[in-house]
Amino acid sequence: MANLLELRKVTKRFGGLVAVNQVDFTLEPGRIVSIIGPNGAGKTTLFNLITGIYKPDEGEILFEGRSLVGLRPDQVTARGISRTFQNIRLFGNMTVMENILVGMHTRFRASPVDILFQTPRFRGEERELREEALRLIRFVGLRASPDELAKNLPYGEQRKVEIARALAARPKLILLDEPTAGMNPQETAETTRLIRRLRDELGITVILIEHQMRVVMGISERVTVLDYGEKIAEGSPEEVRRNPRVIEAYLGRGVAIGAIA
Amino acid sequence: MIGAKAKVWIERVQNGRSLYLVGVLAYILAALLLMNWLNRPGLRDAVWYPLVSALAFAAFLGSLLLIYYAPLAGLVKGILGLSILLVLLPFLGVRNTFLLEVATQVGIFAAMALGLNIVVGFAGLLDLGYVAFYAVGAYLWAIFGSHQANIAFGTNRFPLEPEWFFLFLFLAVGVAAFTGILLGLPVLRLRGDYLAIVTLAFGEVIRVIVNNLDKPINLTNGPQGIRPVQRPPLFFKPWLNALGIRLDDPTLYALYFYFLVLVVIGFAIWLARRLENSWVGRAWTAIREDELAAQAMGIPLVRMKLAAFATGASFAGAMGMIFAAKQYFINPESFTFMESIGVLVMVIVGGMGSIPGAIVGATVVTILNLQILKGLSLMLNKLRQAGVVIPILNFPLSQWPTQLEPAKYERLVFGILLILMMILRPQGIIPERRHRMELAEALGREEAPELERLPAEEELPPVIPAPEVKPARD
Amino acid sequence: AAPATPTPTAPPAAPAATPTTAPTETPAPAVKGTIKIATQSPLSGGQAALGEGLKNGAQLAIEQLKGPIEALGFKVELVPFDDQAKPDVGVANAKQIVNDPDILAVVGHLNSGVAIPSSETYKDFDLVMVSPANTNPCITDRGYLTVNRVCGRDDVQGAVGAEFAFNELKVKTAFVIHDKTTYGQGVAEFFRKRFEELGGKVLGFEGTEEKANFDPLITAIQAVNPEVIYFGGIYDQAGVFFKQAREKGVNAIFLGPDGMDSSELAKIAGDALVTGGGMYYTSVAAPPTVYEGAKKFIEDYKAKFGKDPEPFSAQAYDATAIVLKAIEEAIKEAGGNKPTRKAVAEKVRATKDFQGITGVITFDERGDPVKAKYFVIKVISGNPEDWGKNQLVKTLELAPPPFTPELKAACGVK
Amino acid sequence: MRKAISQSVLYQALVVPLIQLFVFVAISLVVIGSVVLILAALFNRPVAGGMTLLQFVIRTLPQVAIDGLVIGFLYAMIALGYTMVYGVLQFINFAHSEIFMVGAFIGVELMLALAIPSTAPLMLIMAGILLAVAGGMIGSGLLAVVVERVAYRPLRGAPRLVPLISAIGVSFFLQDAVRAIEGLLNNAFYRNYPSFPVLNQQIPLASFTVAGQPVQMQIQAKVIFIIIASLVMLSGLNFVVNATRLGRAIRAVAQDRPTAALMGVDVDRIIMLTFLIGGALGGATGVLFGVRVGRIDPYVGFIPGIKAFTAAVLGGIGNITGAMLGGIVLGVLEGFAGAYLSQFTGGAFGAEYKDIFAFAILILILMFRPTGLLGEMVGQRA
Amino acid sequence: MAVLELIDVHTYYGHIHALKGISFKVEPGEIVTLIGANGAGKSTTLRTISGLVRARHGRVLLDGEDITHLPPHEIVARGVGHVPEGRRIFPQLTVWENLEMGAYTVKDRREVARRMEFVFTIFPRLKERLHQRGGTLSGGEQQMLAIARALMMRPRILLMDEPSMGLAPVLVESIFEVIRQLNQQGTTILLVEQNAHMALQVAHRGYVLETGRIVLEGTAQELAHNPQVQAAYLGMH
Ligand SMILES: Nc1ncnc2c1ncn2[C@@H]1O[C@H](COP(=O)(O)OP(=O)(O)OP(=O)(O)O)[C@@H](O)[C@H]1O
Ligand SMILES: Nc1ncnc2c1ncn2[C@@H]1O[C@H](COP(=O)(O)OP(=O)(O)OP(=O)(O)O)[C@@H](O)[C@H]1O
Ligand SMILES: [Mg+2]
Ligand SMILES: [Mg+2]
Repeated sequence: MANLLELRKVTKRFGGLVAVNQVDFTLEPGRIVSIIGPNGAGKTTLFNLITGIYKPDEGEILFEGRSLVGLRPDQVTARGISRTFQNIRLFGNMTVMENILVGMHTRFRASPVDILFQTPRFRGEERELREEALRLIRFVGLRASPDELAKNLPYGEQRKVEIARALAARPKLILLDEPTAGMNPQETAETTRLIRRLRDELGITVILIEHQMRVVMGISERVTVLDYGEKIAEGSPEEVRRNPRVIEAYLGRGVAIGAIA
Repeated sequence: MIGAKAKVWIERVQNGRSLYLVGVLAYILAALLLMNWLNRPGLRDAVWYPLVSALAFAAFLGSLLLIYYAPLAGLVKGILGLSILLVLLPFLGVRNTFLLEVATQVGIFAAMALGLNIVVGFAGLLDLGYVAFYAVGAYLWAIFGSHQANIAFGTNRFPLEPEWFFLFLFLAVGVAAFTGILLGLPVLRLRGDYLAIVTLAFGEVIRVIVNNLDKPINLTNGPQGIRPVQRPPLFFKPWLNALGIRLDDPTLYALYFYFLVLVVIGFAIWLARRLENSWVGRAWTAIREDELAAQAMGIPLVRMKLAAFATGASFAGAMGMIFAAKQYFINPESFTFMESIGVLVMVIVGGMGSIPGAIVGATVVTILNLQILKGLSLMLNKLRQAGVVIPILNFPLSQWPTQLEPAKYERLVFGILLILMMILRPQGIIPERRHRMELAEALGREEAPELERLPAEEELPPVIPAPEVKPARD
Repeated sequence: AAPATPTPTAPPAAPAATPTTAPTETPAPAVKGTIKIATQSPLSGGQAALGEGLKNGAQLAIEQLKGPIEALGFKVELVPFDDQAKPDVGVANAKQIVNDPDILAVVGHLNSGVAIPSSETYKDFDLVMVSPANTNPCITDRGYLTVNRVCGRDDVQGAVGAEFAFNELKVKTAFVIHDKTTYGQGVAEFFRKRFEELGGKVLGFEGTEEKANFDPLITAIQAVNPEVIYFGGIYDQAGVFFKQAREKGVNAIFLGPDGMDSSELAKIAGDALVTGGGMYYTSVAAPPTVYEGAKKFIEDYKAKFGKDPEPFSAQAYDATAIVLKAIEEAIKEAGGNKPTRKAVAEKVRATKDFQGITGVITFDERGDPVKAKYFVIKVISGNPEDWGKNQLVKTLELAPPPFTPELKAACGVK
Repeated sequence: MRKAISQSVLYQALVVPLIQLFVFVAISLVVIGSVVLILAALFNRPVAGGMTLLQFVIRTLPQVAIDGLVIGFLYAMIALGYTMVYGVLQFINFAHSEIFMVGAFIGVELMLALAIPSTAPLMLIMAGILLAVAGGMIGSGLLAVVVERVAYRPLRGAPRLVPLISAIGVSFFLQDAVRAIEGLLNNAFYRNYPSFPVLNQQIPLASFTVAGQPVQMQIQAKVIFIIIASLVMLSGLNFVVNATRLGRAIRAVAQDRPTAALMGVDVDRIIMLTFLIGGALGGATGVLFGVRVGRIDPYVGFIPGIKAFTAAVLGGIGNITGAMLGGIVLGVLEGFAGAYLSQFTGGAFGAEYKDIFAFAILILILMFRPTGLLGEMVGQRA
Repeated sequence: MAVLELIDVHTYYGHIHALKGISFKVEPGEIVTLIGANGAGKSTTLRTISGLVRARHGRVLLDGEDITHLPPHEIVARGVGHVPEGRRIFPQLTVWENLEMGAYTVKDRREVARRMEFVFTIFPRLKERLHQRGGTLSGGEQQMLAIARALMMRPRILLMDEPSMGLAPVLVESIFEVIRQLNQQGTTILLVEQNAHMALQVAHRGYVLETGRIVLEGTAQELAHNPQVQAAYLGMH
């Protein structure tokens, strides 16, 4: 099957620092894959490259066979890629519902004329999408009221709103940056189930950045490991878990390293 | 149908709403009576007359606010509000055209505040050169609606006939919007205060150009200004005469501009409201909250910002044109940086992002400037000339140093009021719901937000439709 | 609060000003009503000094000259308005003014840009305006009955300056600067026009809103080295310019219109006015050295307000005096009753051979003084104390250009 | 390790900005100067005074450059005050131009009270001016602190535009308050600085002949104060903000107030100090401005204020060296536009377009460097 | 005497009643952990202690002294350090300057340098990034910096809000090791962790929060074996 996403020798530098170095990456549709690696390995930067927030210094990024390089973030979103942010970036002073509606921005078809004269088309669309937003709220398991301001929600709930907002655009590919950070084990388990449902029920392809091994090992079909911007391993969760380089750089040996002397 | 409505009505009355209605009506009546009483010739000499009459008019306009807040049915509010705006105020205005002048200026600034509110309040783009668009609209008509165009283009076809006014009103909207886009294009990448300074610069650029474009070709007549500017036709005069209403032209024009401004404001409110509650308004708010995240949601920053600029600018363009016609004469002094600041003050005093707030802000600031502060200083001036002595200090006011004459310190009082207003009510007079909550929290004051009710779970269709892509499995 | 009835005691006295002129202290008969005279000028903001000078002139005139009207049984009051030098404020004030039936006349404005739209409103309500300061031709060229002025016109004053420079000072090159206001640019343009007509060469014509730093301009002037520099504007800006120019070694003669006529100019520019080629200005107000009336006015003004009059203060005094006189006559004509505004306006227009402190004033059919006197004055000292001793070097009596339909059309009136 | 770091910080804070400044000034003068010369050569034609355009330019170019620099330094000094306050509170202190104006008034009152005769020896005059500057600094600094306490502190945490409006209110208030006070004391609200011939004299710098044209370069004695003062302020401020504990605290407060408090920083005190420093700079500049211009009134702050604010943004708001550069660029551009626009366009466009010219360049620069000359793109973390 | 004691503390955000009467004690030399679901009020408790938000009722005692109404910097001056939730490093300051800010209350330059060397031994990555601006660090690097910054302060009582969030597994282990060591050197620690498993391993005692109230308390051992805790916070079913 054709690749949904393909990165060819992508490099990104910040001054002298090479944050992403000659990374190749391919992804078939309908998969859940993870990217792991030590802090500062370049994982988030990779997401930023795909979504058009950064421009790669070298290399090519193809989505459904077409290049993404040079597109603005909103154009990338319009192509069908949504994301969540590592440091939550909700519209704090908008309600949960409004956040999700903003996520649907690319799907509104009503023209300004429709809006001004409140044509049936505008009203129908508004009603439909609001209903869908409510379904999404239910789907991600949000307990909060849709009319609560986003910034007043606890951390875990905010993460869920972010996911719902990303889903609102009906993406083909969703990029999740540490979706379970700040969640307790129970919530983490919930979110893990949610991610699987994204793929199984909605058919969305998922790339996941995570530090919680329980999540990574539990749902990913393939794991890519970055270190210092380079891909140091790739394979099934089991293969990666046993890779000595990965253990050395990332997983640790399960004992405290004598860092404090 | 009618029966059902009547029933609802009766219920409302029984619910005690009629009490509010009576209260509001009583208030309006009281204000009217006060103004009527003040109209007696004998009172004009009273020392307190200037201030009290200014306050009386403010109180009368305040009834609109009272109506807005009263828990009455929308229809009742509408009837009351419209009857004040369309009947009572014009009626008072015919007796005292100054009131019409104040109301018209309030209207002009209210429409501008509404426009700026879209840019600053909705989209969060600080525009310090807003008056530029006002100037564009004003000069557009001033040039073609006067003999100035003859000088500039060497013909003698101008001024255009009064009838052209209405066509140009649309043109002014278009040209101002276009100018907004022109300004917007180069500044898209700028954020926050960088944008502010560029808009400030743009405002100054327009003013300086207008002030200097009397050479090499004389387009604007420079600081000399353009006059007389054509006014729209009094097409309805025969009809009024037929109705037995005979008014002189100045009064008719005063009324005319008043109604014209009302129409434009009505249009502006309608536009702003509709946009606010649509994907357009939400996109603007999202940009205001977090540009990067908004972009990641698929919002094209550039286009949406341009839309905000253009919409805001178009209101100013229309108002500039009406201003030019109303004034007969325009010159660059009406389009200074302080004017931009003035409109910004109105938006924020009223409540950023709030449509009724923008209108109330414009009203408060304009009335304060044109009437209340003036009334205060006229009153003190009278006291001084009447040789009143301050009781306890035994200080004759006539010896009050001329350096401290109140008329000179209107701006000082205005400055103090601005500071106090911001400290006591930073969210503005009628805050937008969203901003209000944000502030209540930031300043640790409590204010319960009114949340809309959710549809109950059962009302919702259950499944999410799955898109075409099927999951692939190894 | 105290009851608002006016106290029947003596009107507030102008402490030092009363002794010689019109005896005001006659016992007032029963008050028939109030007659108010409004002033409109900027009382706040950057031009407040001039605006205040205007108001003070009017105030002094009312205090000194209201006697005859009070003798007829009316209280006379001054109502000062602050137009903030903004057209929209001026117009709003005008609407308020016309809606107060007690106001029978307006003295104002400072800025032509405010006067023109405001006077449209006065015209609609037959309210007479006498301007002490608006020199723009279109003020009167519109031909309104209600609009008059006691000052000269830009087109004449600029030309007077040019003729003086070319014929008397015998200079052939000039550099013209103006302040980008209706007034300053107006005179400057008429100066240039006349100077070139006479055969002189204008080396540069620059407008500037700058108030502090004239370096670039001065460097450019130095390079072309003109014999005279004409500054169309007001002393506060010109003074700084003159000072900086002399400091940088510009030796040209300075020349300006009546906006220069203030001892403040000497305070700012000091010796720059008498070094190099020295400094001359044209004026429509007689210098105090020539007219007793002017001298006394300056003394009274100083006594009351504690400072020298500003440019246009004397004109405001005269404008108010004319208005008071007209009202007095109109009252008499109305049989001792309050006159109509129209009657007052007509009386004002009929002013003939009025002996003012700035000269003798007779209005022509459009409200300009016929044969206004124009004076050319030489500054003799950099010391502000000596401003009153400035030397009159030339007096011209000039009539404004005849009132033709073309002039009217140029102001857009059909 | 520690030593290396602190040395490099010192170097960064004191030496680098000065070098940056000099290099920048030199480059921009050379660039702008040659552009003007080339244009003049291209469009050479006779102009007024019996010269050709090129001759006119050659004669005046060095002097125009010097004058532009001087006014640039003035803008730069005011811009520093804006930048200080912007740096910590992220808001445009519109009242800064009035703080500056009050400084100018304190200075003039002190100078007049000292009544130094205009022919006094240079040392005495300089001492007088220094005293006036000190007075202006103290007065304006304290005023800024009071303004912060009264009009801004109650608004902490409110949306950004709220203190902006309050600042406009303060601005109006101060203008008229000074007018009232001066009016009562002196019966006039404008004041003239005493004038000293020694300071007014032009010091010739150079005089030579280029292409047959006599070229004069001179500088007025009193503007030397301005240049020295601004360089001292730049270095001093750079040092304080970038190399001291106080400066670090200031920047920390600017970025995240609660967290700065968690580090043990007394946020209120730091904000107060910032206003004190910013106000004092404004006051000193006000006095120097007064000495240079001669006449001041309560509205003098407005135009330089806007220019300086523009300069601060042009240089990258919040960046001290940037504010300095912005001021100089603006001043030099204005100087060139003021002197040459008229001659180059045959009188069609005159000096009155100089602001447009300056603003157009501002827009242009911001289009290519959206965060100003020295502003840095804040690392966008997603 | 307890170093830290909360007595019936109520805290509000606007109209939201976040803490509804929290009382607990921390004894000198203890590691105490607060666990609880999202939004339970853990972070709010820490913020109330360090003065970032004000308790509306109740008292916070430090060594018996009432610090409820002191501003944050004075609480810090009394030896309370706080690693805030969400890192909150100064984005425009360099790593070095961020660390210097941590030692803001320390006047002795040599001591500051010594402490800095110490934190570099724990987080060598920070030394590599010394002159990079805080805002451009990766998420985990920022977390390291936030912890390191608090260590620069050498507080007597350290409030840590989710220190392991966003850290790679290797680092999570070393963080807990650091906590243990600090504690052994005499620092009292109040630890908020989602990773309750690890938290209960290092802590002596713990409290369980639910919607602004303490619902359970006990030694770490007891809590770790409590079936409710196991179900809700340890992910055991
Ligand atoms: N704008 C920037 N400027 C300079 N350096 C940057 C910038 N953005 C990222 N970096 C650096 O690039 C490296 C990779 O950062 P990135 O955010 O991609 O890491 P990450 O793998 O997501 O780490 P974490 O797991 O901690 O989130 C880091 O060392 C970071 O400091
Ligand atoms: N700034 C705020 N404004 C309004 N409400 C807030 C704010 N901060 C927290 N809250 C509310 O206070 C309650 C307690 O929040 P707190 O952050 O203390 O929870 P927490 O236990 O730390 O949760 P988490 O595990 O998600 O960090 C929550 O309901 C939250 O929504
Ligand atoms: Mg990351
Ligand atoms: Mg928390």
